[in-house]
Amino acid sequence: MNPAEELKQKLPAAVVSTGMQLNKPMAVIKKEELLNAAKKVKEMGFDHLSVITGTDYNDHFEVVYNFFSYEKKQNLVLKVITDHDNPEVDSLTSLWKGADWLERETYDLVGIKFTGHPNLIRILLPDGWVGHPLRKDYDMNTEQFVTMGEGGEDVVSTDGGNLLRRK
Amino acid sequence: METDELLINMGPVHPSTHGVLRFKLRMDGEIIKECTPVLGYLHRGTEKLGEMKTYLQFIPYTDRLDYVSAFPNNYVFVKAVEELAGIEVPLRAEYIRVITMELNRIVNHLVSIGSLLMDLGAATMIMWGFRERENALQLFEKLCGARMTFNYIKPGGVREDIPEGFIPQLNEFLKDMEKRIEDYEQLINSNEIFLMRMKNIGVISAQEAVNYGMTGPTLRGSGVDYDLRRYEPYSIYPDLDFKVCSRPEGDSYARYIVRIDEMKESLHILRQVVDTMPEGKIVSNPKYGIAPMTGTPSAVSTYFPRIFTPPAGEVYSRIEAPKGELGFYVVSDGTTKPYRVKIRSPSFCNLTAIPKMVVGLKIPDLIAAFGTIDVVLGDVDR
Amino acid sequence: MDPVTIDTTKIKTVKKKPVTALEKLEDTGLISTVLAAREREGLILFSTVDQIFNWARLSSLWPVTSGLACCAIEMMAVAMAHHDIARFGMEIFRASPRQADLMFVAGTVTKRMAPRVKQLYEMMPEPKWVIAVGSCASTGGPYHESYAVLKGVDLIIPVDVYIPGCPPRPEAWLYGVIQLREKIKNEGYGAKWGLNK
Amino acid sequence: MIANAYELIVYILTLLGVYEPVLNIFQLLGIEYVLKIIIVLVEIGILFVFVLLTVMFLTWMERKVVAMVQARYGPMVTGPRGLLQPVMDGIKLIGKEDIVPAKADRWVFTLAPFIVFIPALLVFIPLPFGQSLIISDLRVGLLYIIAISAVSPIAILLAGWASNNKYSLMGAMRAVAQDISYTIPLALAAIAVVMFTGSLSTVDIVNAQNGTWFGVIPRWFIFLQPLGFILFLIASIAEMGRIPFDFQESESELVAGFFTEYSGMKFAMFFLAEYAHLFSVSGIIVMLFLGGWALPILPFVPAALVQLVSLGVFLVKTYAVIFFAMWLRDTVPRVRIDQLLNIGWKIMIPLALLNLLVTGFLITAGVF
Repeated sequence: MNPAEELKQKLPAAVVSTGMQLNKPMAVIKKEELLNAAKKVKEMGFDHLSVITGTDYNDHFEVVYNFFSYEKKQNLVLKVITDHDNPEVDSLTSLWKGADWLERETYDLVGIKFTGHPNLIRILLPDGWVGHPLRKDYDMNTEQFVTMGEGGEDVVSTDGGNLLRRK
Repeated sequence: METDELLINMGPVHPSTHGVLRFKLRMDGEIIKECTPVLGYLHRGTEKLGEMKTYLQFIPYTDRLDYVSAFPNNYVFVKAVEELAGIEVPLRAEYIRVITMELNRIVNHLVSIGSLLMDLGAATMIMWGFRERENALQLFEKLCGARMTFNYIKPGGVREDIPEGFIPQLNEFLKDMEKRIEDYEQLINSNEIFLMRMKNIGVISAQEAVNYGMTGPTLRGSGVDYDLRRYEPYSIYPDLDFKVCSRPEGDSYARYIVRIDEMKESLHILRQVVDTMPEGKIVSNPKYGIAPMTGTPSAVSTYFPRIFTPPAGEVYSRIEAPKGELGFYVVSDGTTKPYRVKIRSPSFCNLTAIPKMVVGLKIPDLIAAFGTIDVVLGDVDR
Repeated sequence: MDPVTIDTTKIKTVKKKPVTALEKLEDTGLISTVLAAREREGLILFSTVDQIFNWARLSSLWPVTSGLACCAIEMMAVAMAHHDIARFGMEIFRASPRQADLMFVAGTVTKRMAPRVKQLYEMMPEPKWVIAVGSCASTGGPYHESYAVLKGVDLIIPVDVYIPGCPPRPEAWLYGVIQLREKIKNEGYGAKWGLNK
Repeated sequence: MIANAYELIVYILTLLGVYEPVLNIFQLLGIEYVLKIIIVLVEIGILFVFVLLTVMFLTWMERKVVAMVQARYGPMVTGPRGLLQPVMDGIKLIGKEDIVPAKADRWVFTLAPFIVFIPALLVFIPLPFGQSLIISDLRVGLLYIIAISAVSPIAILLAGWASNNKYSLMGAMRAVAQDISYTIPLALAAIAVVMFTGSLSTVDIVNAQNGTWFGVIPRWFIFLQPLGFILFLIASIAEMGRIPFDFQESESELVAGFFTEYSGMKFAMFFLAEYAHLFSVSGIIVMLFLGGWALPILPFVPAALVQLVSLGVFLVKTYAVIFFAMWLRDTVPRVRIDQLLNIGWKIMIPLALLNLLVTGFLITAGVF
């Protein structure tokens, strides 16, 4: 049986719709019910969280979770849609430890907040970087530079401080 | 006596962090209390560039993600695009792709094992490894003119057909490599000091490995017998005979042995592929951006660049790269450029488990464990 | 007392086949007393010191171990068996910048890495040289449009030799090293003191 | 019989007919001791130059041996076969900027390289290079050697502490822990040899090994003390701080260990001391277990050449040991610091004590 349909049977309140992501069964989940759905998914044997993707669609964000079951060799895709002004979804770190960095990365580059994440700070870009680069409205024209502070921490500025040899 | 914890900052420039990774270590004497990796020193914004380039323009960037094994990177992006656009690939092209990817797996493991041994203090293995790597790179060069960054696999096939003399040279390499792997085993496997350094170091159980999202040799070293080539087959892997190498121990030594075994399996695969190589086209349809390389170089320029637009949709495509599960999540909005490219890199996800693995160990153990995770920073930071 | 000067017009150099060890040495082009004296028209004493020091410096360039990205793998390839940079006495990759003479900026310099690269350079003792390897380190290369990449390492530190390529082949790398050796050969210790310009 | 290098120089000068007149002049002036001092200085000068040249050669040899094992060429551009490479390295290091880190303890930081360098040279004083080629045959030569080598950990600790760098400090602590735990089995293994000779004098030790059993087997202590030899060899490799025991540096872990912050000439002194140490320790191994300059063919050598031949024999043996150390370096990985200390305290010291016990028992029983 299609695992997306199975999930819908088990949790009818959480699943908005089911469909296919090309060749993988996909279920669109209500934002509030994500953690419950994820718990159920894990119970169903999907033990491998492959990837978390956040995408900016100008008016809303989509967060896509790709799961895989080592036992049943099945794929399952969960999709959550959030609003654009204050994108927030529940964190899955309590279920998959691997979600930790994937969520931090999504937060860093796309700017989606994961509530309940133990350590939601930027991972690839330094603290203090302005904007989230993978948003469609990210300002590519303003160049930001990183310099080192007293204790070796990163300091972000737009002029480069003493870093550049000539302005 | 009063004691204090020592904070040590390893990297981003440190001989054994394989590039620009940085560890913040909280130490009690020589024992690691807490290890925090700090990433991002090689963050080049590849995903953003993916949105700014056309599909064909983006292929060279995939080479530079995991620069030790670039062919699988090439392949998985192209595979995603092919799935999205529903492009057929001729059989001969698939065979050539598998040759490149398996050769690249051998190259990757040579570099990985070599640098592991160098970090442990035995510099000879890396020299030997690079000697054989050089032979493989000559094969790559013959095939596509590049040593490390290939831009060879294209939607609908491969860029050029196999040149003359490639197959004999490949056969020679395979024969040579078999002997060499025995040499390596002789040099390393029975070395008492090596065993002392590797056994029971950086142990991670199967459940934890799965929970952390580890994949590839690091997962198989923990006893999870899982390989995408076998269980979610792509390309011509269903027709090939190979075994999935795994070890139950979950320590550094197991991960190392898995790599050595995988090299042997790759040789086995390559021998089969060479023997059963079919004749035929290497491109299904040149309109996807491949110039048939039969004429002069100017013939190439008349075909390039091709712009093609896959239909709108999204796809997550993944393969078993040498380092683990490598996936590309591509969203198309029906224009010439991808709307979103997300790279699921094996190094990034495998590295997640390092803080768990090394607590209570010492700095030399951190290096041994980290070496067997086999991380390339271009792949981690993207 | 006037410094000893040489009338360069009166020096005739006839190229002949090198026979003795010293002649062979001169023939390698690494050390050439006559030519150097003619070029500088300055203090013979200092130009000889110059040559010895320059020869020493170009013969033992110890690079600092700092790979940044793709090019670092080729840096390893250059140091390994096939291409063997040790032939030039350069296989001593020092992990500590305090003991290094040369920095290969091998790979993409990201914004976040830039201050570290600069600090590494500043930690190296004089005299020191920098080779920017690959298009990323030279100009930003394929990542020129990226938000996170510095567009050329010469924005932050002075560069002596640029090696193009993405990544450069080891042969190109060795050629770059040879170019740097040429450059060092024509530097002056006395020039630094303002003596033999 | 010529006892040491001083007498050898006097003998050669006498043969040349120079010594007598010069001595007469000095005697007339009443300052004979000045001549003695001059000869001693010449002696020391020769030793110093010899050691420096050897050290330079060793760095070249090391690079060539490593290259050979790793299927490379090694230095070959600078001078014939790259032989000038170490000279160039030396000149370059003289011309480098000398950096003292801002937060370092300036005095100690400057002093430490000298404290490392000088003992590395002093060790050579009681080392017999040939039948009479010894600076001074101290009656407690072996004790002197062990005592002098114990100075270097202090200097390493000074260097590591003064650098004000965490890696340096950790490297220094490791080096000291390692030195202490390996000096003990080293000394114990050497004592077993002393039990045969009954003398700490290095000359007596070598003389005891001069000769053969049954006219074929040389009377080297390696045949009487195989276990002692292995213990001494392992311990001395640890003393030298080479792979597999190179904890003072351990490049992949601690950047460059205790000399991370050193540059220019000060770094060169550590470098030189390291190789001088390699040479002296190999010489001591040869002296204790491999018969020093002694070889069964030596009695058949014409008397005029005996000094040269004995020097040659000693050097060949020493270089064989050095080659072994270099070969080992390319073959094995580094052990971990706690494993190293475990081996030292839990295996080597008990074995060394056992070796002493058995040796003592056998000597008392009159087997030897």
